[in-house]
Amino acid sequence: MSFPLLTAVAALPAIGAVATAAVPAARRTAAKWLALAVSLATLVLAAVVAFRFDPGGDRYQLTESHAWIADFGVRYELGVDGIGVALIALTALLVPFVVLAGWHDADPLEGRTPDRRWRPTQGFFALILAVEAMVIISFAATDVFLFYVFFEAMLIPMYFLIGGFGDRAGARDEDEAAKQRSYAAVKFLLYNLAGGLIMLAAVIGLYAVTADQLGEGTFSLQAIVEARQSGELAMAQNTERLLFLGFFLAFAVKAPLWPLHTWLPNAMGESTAPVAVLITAVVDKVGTFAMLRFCLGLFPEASAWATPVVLVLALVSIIYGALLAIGQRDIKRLIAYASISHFGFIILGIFAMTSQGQGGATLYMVNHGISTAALMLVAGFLISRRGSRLIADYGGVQKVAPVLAGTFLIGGLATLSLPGLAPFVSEFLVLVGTFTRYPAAGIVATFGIVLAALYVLVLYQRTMTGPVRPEVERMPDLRKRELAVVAPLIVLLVFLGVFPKPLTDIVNPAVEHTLSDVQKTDPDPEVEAAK
Amino acid sequence: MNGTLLAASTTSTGEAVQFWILGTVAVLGALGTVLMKRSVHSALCLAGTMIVLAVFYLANGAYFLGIVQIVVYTGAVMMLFLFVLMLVGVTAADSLKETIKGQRWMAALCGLGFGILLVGGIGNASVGTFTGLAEANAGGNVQGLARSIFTDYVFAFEITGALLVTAAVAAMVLTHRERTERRDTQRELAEKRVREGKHLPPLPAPGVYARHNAVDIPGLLPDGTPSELTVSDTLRSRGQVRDVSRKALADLAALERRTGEYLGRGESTARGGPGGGGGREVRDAADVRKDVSDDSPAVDRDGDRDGDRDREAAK
Amino acid sequence: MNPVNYLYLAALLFTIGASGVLLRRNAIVVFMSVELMLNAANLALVAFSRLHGNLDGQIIAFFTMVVAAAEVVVGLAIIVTIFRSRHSASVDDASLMKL
Amino acid sequence: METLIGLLVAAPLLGAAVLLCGGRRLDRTGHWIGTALAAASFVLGAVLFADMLGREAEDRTLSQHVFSWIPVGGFQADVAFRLDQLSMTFVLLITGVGTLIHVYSIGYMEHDERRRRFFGYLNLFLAAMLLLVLADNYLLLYAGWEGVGLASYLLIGFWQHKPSAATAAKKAFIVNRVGDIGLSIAIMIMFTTFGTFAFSPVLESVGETSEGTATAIGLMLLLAACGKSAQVPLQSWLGDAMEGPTPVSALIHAATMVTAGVYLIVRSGAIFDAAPAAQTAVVTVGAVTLLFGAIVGCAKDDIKKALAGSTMSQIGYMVLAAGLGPIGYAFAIMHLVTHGFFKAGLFLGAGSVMHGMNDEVDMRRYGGLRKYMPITFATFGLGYLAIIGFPGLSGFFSKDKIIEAAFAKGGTEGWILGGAALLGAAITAFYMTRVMLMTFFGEERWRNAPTPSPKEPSVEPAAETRGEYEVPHPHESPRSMTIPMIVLAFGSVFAGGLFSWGEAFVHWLEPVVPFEHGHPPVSALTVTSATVVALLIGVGAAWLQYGRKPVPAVAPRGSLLTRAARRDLLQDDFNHVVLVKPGEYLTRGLVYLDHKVVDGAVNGTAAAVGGLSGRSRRIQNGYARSYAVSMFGGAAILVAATLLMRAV
Repeated sequence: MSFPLLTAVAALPAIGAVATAAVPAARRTAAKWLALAVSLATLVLAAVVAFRFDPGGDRYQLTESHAWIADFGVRYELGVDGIGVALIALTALLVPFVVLAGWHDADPLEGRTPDRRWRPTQGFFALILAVEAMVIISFAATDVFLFYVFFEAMLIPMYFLIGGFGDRAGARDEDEAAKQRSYAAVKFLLYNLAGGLIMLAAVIGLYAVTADQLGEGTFSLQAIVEARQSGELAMAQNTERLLFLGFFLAFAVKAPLWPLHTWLPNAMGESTAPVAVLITAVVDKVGTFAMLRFCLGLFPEASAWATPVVLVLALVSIIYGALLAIGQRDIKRLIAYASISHFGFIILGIFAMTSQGQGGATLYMVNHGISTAALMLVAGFLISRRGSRLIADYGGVQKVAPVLAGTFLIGGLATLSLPGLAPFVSEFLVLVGTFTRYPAAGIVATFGIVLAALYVLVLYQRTMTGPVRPEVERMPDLRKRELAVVAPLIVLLVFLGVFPKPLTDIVNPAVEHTLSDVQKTDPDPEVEAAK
Repeated sequence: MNGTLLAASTTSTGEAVQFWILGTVAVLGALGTVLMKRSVHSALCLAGTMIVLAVFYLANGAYFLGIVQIVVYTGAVMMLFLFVLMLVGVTAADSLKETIKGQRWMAALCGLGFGILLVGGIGNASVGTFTGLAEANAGGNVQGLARSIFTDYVFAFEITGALLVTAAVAAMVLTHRERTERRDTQRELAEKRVREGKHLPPLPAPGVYARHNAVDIPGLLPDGTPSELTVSDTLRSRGQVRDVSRKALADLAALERRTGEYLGRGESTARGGPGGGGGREVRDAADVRKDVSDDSPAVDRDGDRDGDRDREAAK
Repeated sequence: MNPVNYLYLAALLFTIGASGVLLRRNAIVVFMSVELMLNAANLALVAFSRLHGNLDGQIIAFFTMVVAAAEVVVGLAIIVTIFRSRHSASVDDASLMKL
Repeated sequence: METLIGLLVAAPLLGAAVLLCGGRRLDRTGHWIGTALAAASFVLGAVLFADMLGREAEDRTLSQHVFSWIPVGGFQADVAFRLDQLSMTFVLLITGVGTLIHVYSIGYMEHDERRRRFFGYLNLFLAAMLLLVLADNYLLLYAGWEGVGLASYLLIGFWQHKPSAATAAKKAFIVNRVGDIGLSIAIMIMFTTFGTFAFSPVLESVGETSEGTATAIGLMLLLAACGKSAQVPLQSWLGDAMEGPTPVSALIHAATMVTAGVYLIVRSGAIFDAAPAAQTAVVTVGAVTLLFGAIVGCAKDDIKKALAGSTMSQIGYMVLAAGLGPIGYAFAIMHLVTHGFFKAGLFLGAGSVMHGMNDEVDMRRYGGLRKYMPITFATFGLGYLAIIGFPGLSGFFSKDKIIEAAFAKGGTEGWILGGAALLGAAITAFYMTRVMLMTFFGEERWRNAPTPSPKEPSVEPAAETRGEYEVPHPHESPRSMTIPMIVLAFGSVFAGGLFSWGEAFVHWLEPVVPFEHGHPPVSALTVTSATVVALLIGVGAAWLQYGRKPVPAVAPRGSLLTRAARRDLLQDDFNHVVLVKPGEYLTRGLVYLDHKVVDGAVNGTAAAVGGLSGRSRRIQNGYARSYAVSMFGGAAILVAATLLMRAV
């Protein structure tokens, strides 16, 4: 068999994590460079995957399959469709920036010299790499059980990243900050564990059903989907709906969907900006991705059954998240709520069950990842300068640090999905895709873009414009390292906004497959326009 | 062979009578085991029950078991129990007052329910008819048992053997106390005693009277008060010190008075009376006593105090 | 008389023994109650062997006795050790599992 | 030829990119680069124009498919340009006026250290605006639409250190966003209905769909137009937009961007023709706005705000015309172009005045400036004559046609609209005369220090902020500023006549913009004379109030209407009460709710579980006997279970 490329993509950061953790305490910088190198190498591998992937080819490619727990039909099955490729690429792309942006976040505090066992820096970067590895595996897994394992395992490094490396800038006083931090971390863990355990029950249920109907049980996504289509696997209606709910709940927590969202603002607010990016731009994507791949793939009828409710929840998320973003006083929490609103869009697109909707949702996952990364990281640089997360503590930054302000504005404009920047493409696709099937939902969602403009511009106005506040007078502009983080992201935003075709070409076939799973086709236009 | 007849035949009236009488005894014994305050009594009640059970075994044609029951249980096991009881303290009576909240009610409830359930179970179990052990015991009960033990159950038998050995070793291991540090030399011990200001010379002997040799009677100090040191700690801790100071003095006084009256003369004859140094001591004590005997309340108080001290020691 | 009564008697004794285990604090008495329960079981077994007309019941009872003996030996050894260390044979005093 | 279309957009875009990313090293040359690229695109436009004239009227439409933008399923959005007469008109207007204003800005922004960025933004605007008018599908148009929105945001807020500027910028963007909802929903409906949103297929097959759908699309497009063109009810941002530098006001908020709405309506004419209801809505909006803007314009003392009001009302005219259907489209565009000339000229004049009066904007602090800045006076005066529709100047031709068309709508509707248009003409004459008189005539009120009027913060003199008052020395502006003004003045004088020479303009547009002659109930001559009369009345009234008696240096309290008009007819107060306040309360409420209820539920559950386990922990009391009890109980239960099993 050919070279296990996907395994390599996932294994590289995993090994890198171990290596980084093993770097001796004194050699902190070495650990940083190692982590950066590993993440870049992963990016290269991911690029190879993207090029080896043939959009016209069969649905899952670069597949690997080995028996793992033979007795329960658990297999180590990897394989990517277009959606998986896109998201793997996104992950591999963002992590180097996360590493670079977090360069000094885990340096030991001044005054206390770290002893041999206490090596925060190494831990920080090792954890980031570990998260990357797990996320990539979950994007590539086509075996439900395999996916579940890493979907849950992800929580462990994330827990330590959130709880262990808080936002020092935001600290009113160290103890208070620590308390907030651990609260956020525990909340994150419990929320996701709860969802995950429900999912575990559903996973077992799925096994039971397959074992009952197919003779021997299997977790293989493809096998189950094929069995469904060939009709030899016909779940009872209620069984299917229960299993669907089990899966969906876990993903809705991860995504996060209203009203299961409250962990996100805390987690993003308390963790350092790079970790926040990791949460919202990478880890949460697993949730939406899994909705698309597993919920729709495994339980099409149930998905159709649940669609109305999910759509309503998504709409609530959009409007609610935006309104709360407007109401926030803390920059990072604001961005978190904005993300909630965006996840609402993604889920809306997924469950609109149109090629525009789902294609848009997939693009949205990628674009939101990049735009939020840009905005959040710049916000992080800003916060690290002033040492406060409160919007009220800023003002007139634009005058002292124009480049910072400019990049911040571009990130913001991307967040409010301005045409010409990547998020516009996806957002509009989602809206159109939703409108063609559910006009009312489409119209309601459209109001989200006004609110988005509101919270972004209010944030920009309060922080960047107006008379210069004395506290920010000495604020330095972006440094080289920081520019190196932001500039590529912005370039990418513009490129994908102007020429998203490469991405859509990869995604479209996968979306078509997904739609055929749920036996939906785009509604035809009323009038066949004269082309 | 009467037994075999009993066993073989359906129950005779004789067995019925025997059952009802001994059954009652067995139940009473069991209740005693549970309810008696002093564990010794419980042990005895249990022994009784076991003997009754042995009889029942015999009555049911399990001759071998009957004997084993008596030999092993009533003999060995109960003795073991009693030994331990002696080690722990025979007379210590533990209160039956419940300390854990609700424990008693729960226990009663469970017991009752369980009993009822068992009885019900047996009740609706189809055990109406039964075949005696006549042919099973045809070749002799012991032989029968031996045959199946050494054929069908041989492995179980061997394993139980291993179990017994293990148990024996275990018991030794558990009870054996490992000496961790070097034993002190005599010199070190002596120095320790001096350092701790312990009682250096040997302890005084208990008060011994010609009347009977009793280690539980404290010797009396010159003033006639009993000396705690003279009685062994164990007895003291069990509160088994018999205080005779007052009685003895009273007897002595009465004796002297009588001799005085009888001889018509007072003190002089008493001299050279019975007893050596000990007697002399006692006499002195008596004198002292006599001097203070007119105010007897004091004496009583004195005695009371001793009694109190004893009781305290007992506690 | 129906020998089933032996079973009833056994049940009765067993229950009494059980409640003894639950009610008494003195480890030794608890042990005795356990013995009582075992004996009740033995009685039942013997009665069964009579009911079914074969010796297996008795053999089981026999094994029970052996095991009981072993158990008593070890148990008592434990009690002695505990008593030595904490000068009490009350099961409640050995409640280190309590929080 | 086609490839030039792409370059048309690319040139200013390149300029924007270079200037904004170039960094400080371009500070000295930046403005030249910007101007050069703007001029380049104008030249390109001219070349294309010449080429277009060289061809037959029918095949003058050029189209260029650059690349496929968003292909997903049936959704095929292309980056494709379409250059026909309509867009050509706009291209020339945009690049021409745009270039002039670039030149003007060189002088105007001379002392601003962020001039390079200013020019970058201007180029960005040009690119976006050209994209808007050149797009051949609605989505690409939408991109340009938002692009100009962004540019206007950046330029209004260019002096970001002024909180008022930042706020105005934000307001402009958000109000525009509200309009954009309309455009995006319209596109969605189009896609759902026609499966495409390219101009030609949609406009050709719009007849096949139901009138309801057409109306829906029309209304949504109207909403978009209202947002961009500051029409009632989304007009509130334009006044504040005057916070931006004057060239910006001239280019974006007078000549080009604000007219995009009109372009949209005219471009989508087919849709509106298919939806009479929508058309009625359009004309209503137009009529209301033209009066609204005019009234506001009468009351403002801030010269730029007054001009902004007039812009609003002039665009009202265009929208009104555009709503009249084929009898109006062409005139809407014509007025748009002429208005582009004279209004840009007026703004530049105003800027020149401010430039000379050290950034004083309060007309009550002007007066008698004609002899200090003659060129400005002359150009401004020509623009003034043009806008009030003085016979023979551009404004006259275009406006008069619109009024005719309004009457020609026919029926009471026609009378109402025509009346409104006439009234508007009168008011226009009034407030423009007022501006003229207060600025260039009367005694020189700027010689003595101002007495601040607290209840009018909007017209607080900039001089105030600079400690004690020093008398400005009015002087003519540098050449770079006057030349554009002169050029525009020429435009405002001759354009109208040129266009209506044998209805040249109408015929030029006809292939793309359907035209038919309207037949007013009364003769065209009557209408014209009525217009002239209205104009004279307006001028006369203005002269009576501001020419004959001296203008008070501090605004009198004025009548209720005046005061309302000063506050933009309470539009902001309305928005504040109806939208902003409730929104704030809603947001605060939701924040509270999210914290207390949604999050509270979660934490509550956690607390409950903790408490429960705390309780149940008590059961583990460590006593072997109580454990034994539970064991025994368990055994009992098992026995019971077995018995039950056997029972059943």
